[in-house]
Amino acid sequence: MTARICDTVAEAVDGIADGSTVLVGGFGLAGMPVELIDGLIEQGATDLTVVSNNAGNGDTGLAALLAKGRVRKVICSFPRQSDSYVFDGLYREGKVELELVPQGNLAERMRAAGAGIGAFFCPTGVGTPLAEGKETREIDGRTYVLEYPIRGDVALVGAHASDRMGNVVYRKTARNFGPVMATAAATTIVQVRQVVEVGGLDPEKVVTPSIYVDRVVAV
Amino acid sequence: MTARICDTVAEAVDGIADGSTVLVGGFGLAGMPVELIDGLIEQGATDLTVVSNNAGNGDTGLAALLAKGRVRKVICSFPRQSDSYVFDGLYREGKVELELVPQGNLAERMRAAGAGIGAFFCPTGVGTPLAEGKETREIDGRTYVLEYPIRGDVALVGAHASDRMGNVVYRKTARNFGPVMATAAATTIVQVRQVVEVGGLDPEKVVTPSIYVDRVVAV
Amino acid sequence: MTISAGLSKDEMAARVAQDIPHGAYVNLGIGQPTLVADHLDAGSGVVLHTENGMLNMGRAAVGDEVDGDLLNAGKVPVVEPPGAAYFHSADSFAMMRGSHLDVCVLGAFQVSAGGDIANWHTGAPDAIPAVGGAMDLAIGAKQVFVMMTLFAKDGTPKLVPECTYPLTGVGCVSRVYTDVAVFEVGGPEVVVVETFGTSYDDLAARLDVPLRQG
Amino acid sequence: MTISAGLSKDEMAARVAQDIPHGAYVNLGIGQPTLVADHLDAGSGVVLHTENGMLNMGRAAVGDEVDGDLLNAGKVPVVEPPGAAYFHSADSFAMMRGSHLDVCVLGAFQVSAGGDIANWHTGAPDAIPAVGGAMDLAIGAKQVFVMMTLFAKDGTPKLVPECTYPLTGVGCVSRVYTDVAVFEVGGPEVVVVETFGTSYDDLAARLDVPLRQG
Repeated sequence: MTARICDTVAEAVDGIADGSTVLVGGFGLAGMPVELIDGLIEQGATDLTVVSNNAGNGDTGLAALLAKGRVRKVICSFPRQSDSYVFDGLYREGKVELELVPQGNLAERMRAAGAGIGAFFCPTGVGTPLAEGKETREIDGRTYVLEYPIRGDVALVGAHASDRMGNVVYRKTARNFGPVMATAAATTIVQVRQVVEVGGLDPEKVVTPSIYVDRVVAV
Repeated sequence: MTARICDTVAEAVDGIADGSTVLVGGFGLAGMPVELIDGLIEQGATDLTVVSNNAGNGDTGLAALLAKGRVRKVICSFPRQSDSYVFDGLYREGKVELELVPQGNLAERMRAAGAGIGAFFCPTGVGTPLAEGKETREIDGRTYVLEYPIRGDVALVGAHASDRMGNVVYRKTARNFGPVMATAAATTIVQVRQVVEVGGLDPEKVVTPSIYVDRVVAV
Repeated sequence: MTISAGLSKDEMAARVAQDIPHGAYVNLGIGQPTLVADHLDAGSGVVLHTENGMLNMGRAAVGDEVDGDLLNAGKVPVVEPPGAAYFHSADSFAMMRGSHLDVCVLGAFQVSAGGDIANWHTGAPDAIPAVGGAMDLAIGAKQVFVMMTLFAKDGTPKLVPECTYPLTGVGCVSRVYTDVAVFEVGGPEVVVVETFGTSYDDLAARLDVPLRQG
Repeated sequence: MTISAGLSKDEMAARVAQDIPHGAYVNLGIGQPTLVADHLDAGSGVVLHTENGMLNMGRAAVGDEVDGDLLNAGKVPVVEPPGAAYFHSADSFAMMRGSHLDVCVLGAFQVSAGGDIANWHTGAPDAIPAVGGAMDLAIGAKQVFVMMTLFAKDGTPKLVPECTYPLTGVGCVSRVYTDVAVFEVGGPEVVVVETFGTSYDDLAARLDVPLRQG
């Protein structure tokens, strides 16, 4: 089905189940689906696993979701930031689990999920604590670690615009994780600045085709 | 180094060595680097392994390269076509080796080469003759075949336009294998319809950034 | 015993089209399955995928519409409807392999009761094999429909207990649309969903697979 | 024995910039390596990569140039020069992992004589680890340069026989640019390429790695 264009953020995030794995796009505030995260906070799903590059800043967005005790586990590459005090506190108290993943592995593992790849041999992290306990193999004289896909039940993506079918375009470095997460989740929810008519986007510029998009909301 | 803008096709294909693996873009004539193939025929390199979706049509292009006995091996998904008689004849005479690869595996194996992935578990072809002798593994209840990267010494890519740095844009379905092959070869040579000044392409539309492009020639 | 002439190719294509859900993302294999497109009207909301790198592929181009940069998987020029998107081959097959397509329709030499498909190679020693995207499609789409005549020219059934031709994919076909009947495969028995100009008993007599009336 | 004050951070950055080949594709790690950009003039032809998805990244944005959709890996707003290109994170790290970048410059806690690098985790039990793109960069670029002071604040050397901090990458660093000397690592001996306000003998006395004059 082509995407459903939702009238409200509440409609866009409706039905996210407790225990879901939620992929959250953005690098810094660029591409961060701020309104969808706020909607998720309102919506109430709990016991979540959040997959995102960071683990929240200040008191809003992911940090607010964490502060409400709704996140069981964070899978990310870079939790520690100058203002990641909410995550830091919960982590030190043992109230949130952390799986630390190199940023490129985070992206590639989600890409594998979206692309139907069962696992892949990756050179990143070989010989480091992040590869401990993982299967390794030497291929053509180089050592690789076997990495598995990361799938989402839901992806929350911040993008620039969509057409009414759900074709999505991004703007500048706000592209980052969104296109990959959109392929890796069972339900992909995209917030955009505007929804245009079908035919209103340049087909050469569409980065996330509508096949990956379930719901769109303009914020 | 950003790309070298070549004045002639001869300059663009200069130095391709005997025994090279040459990735050749295109699906049908869309994206087919016709002039670069003609240039390669002129240039003289032999004992080549050609990786392309098809194995030549009629008497021109890849078929002409094959007819001159310059190709030792073809890696492709779909050699047999209504007018693939040059390949057909050489194959039946045992004069050219064939590695038949499902089209998606062809693309993904080159993508792996470009992306530094050592090998990947792929569900395509499981239980078929094309997976015979290959390592398999069950992951989460599904069987996968281990597939290895396909690297090129040279990629010949047909595209729409480039800027003088070597950023490349494609047009419609002529995109096909070009962007993947550009990442998978030690030397990527792109033919375009026009070279524009730096700044003349929309950065959101660049599909092959200049980092992957070594030489460009307008034809 | 003969089975009377059933559906024409076009009628088969129309019958397949009838089972494609509204708004589905669909890949139509080259050859006969391409005909299915003619029976999907605009109101169907169906979005066609072509594995050479396009979603929302349009109809065949005519006259001035022909553009050498815009081909379908059969290398036929097509048009670009509003809402199209382009992508490269690795992304296109990731879309397929990652189970994002709802339906693909393939032709076949043989389909087994268990849902195996053979459609790329006759196995003849002098045949030049060509697989294209068939194996990727067979294992990639959420539902794989096969469209074929039920019997080969020599009268042997193409719906078989086990494929004798080299396989394209294992246990991946869900439905088989033929000129004389529609079957559901992949379960313990093959279910006859519908017949055209023939009876269940005629089919049971001609086929060597465990049948059940649907 | 003391080693007299050597290069400032800016001078170190300038020294690194001097070794970046004309036209190279370069990723500058967050923190001090970012300073290298200030010493690459337009004539250098160097193209900067930022792992959040851009090639030909420009300088920091000022005033009205600030655009929330255009950040570098340190989340600082930057500008878009002509010839830029954008891509998503999987493509960006594929570029890195696939050895397409000529040089990356990283900061470090420690570098070993063999070229191992530790720069993501002090190993302190209460520290919250964060790795970002460091491991991908360490193993991805064709050449990895490290830029760091040679001694920690407590006077212990950061160029060591074996790293004691958790590793970021194994055997991947080729050159180490410090305030008092430039080293080549990864071979049987560490080569002192150049010194600043110190002597080879001073270095040999302070460091516990096999040195050779370059």
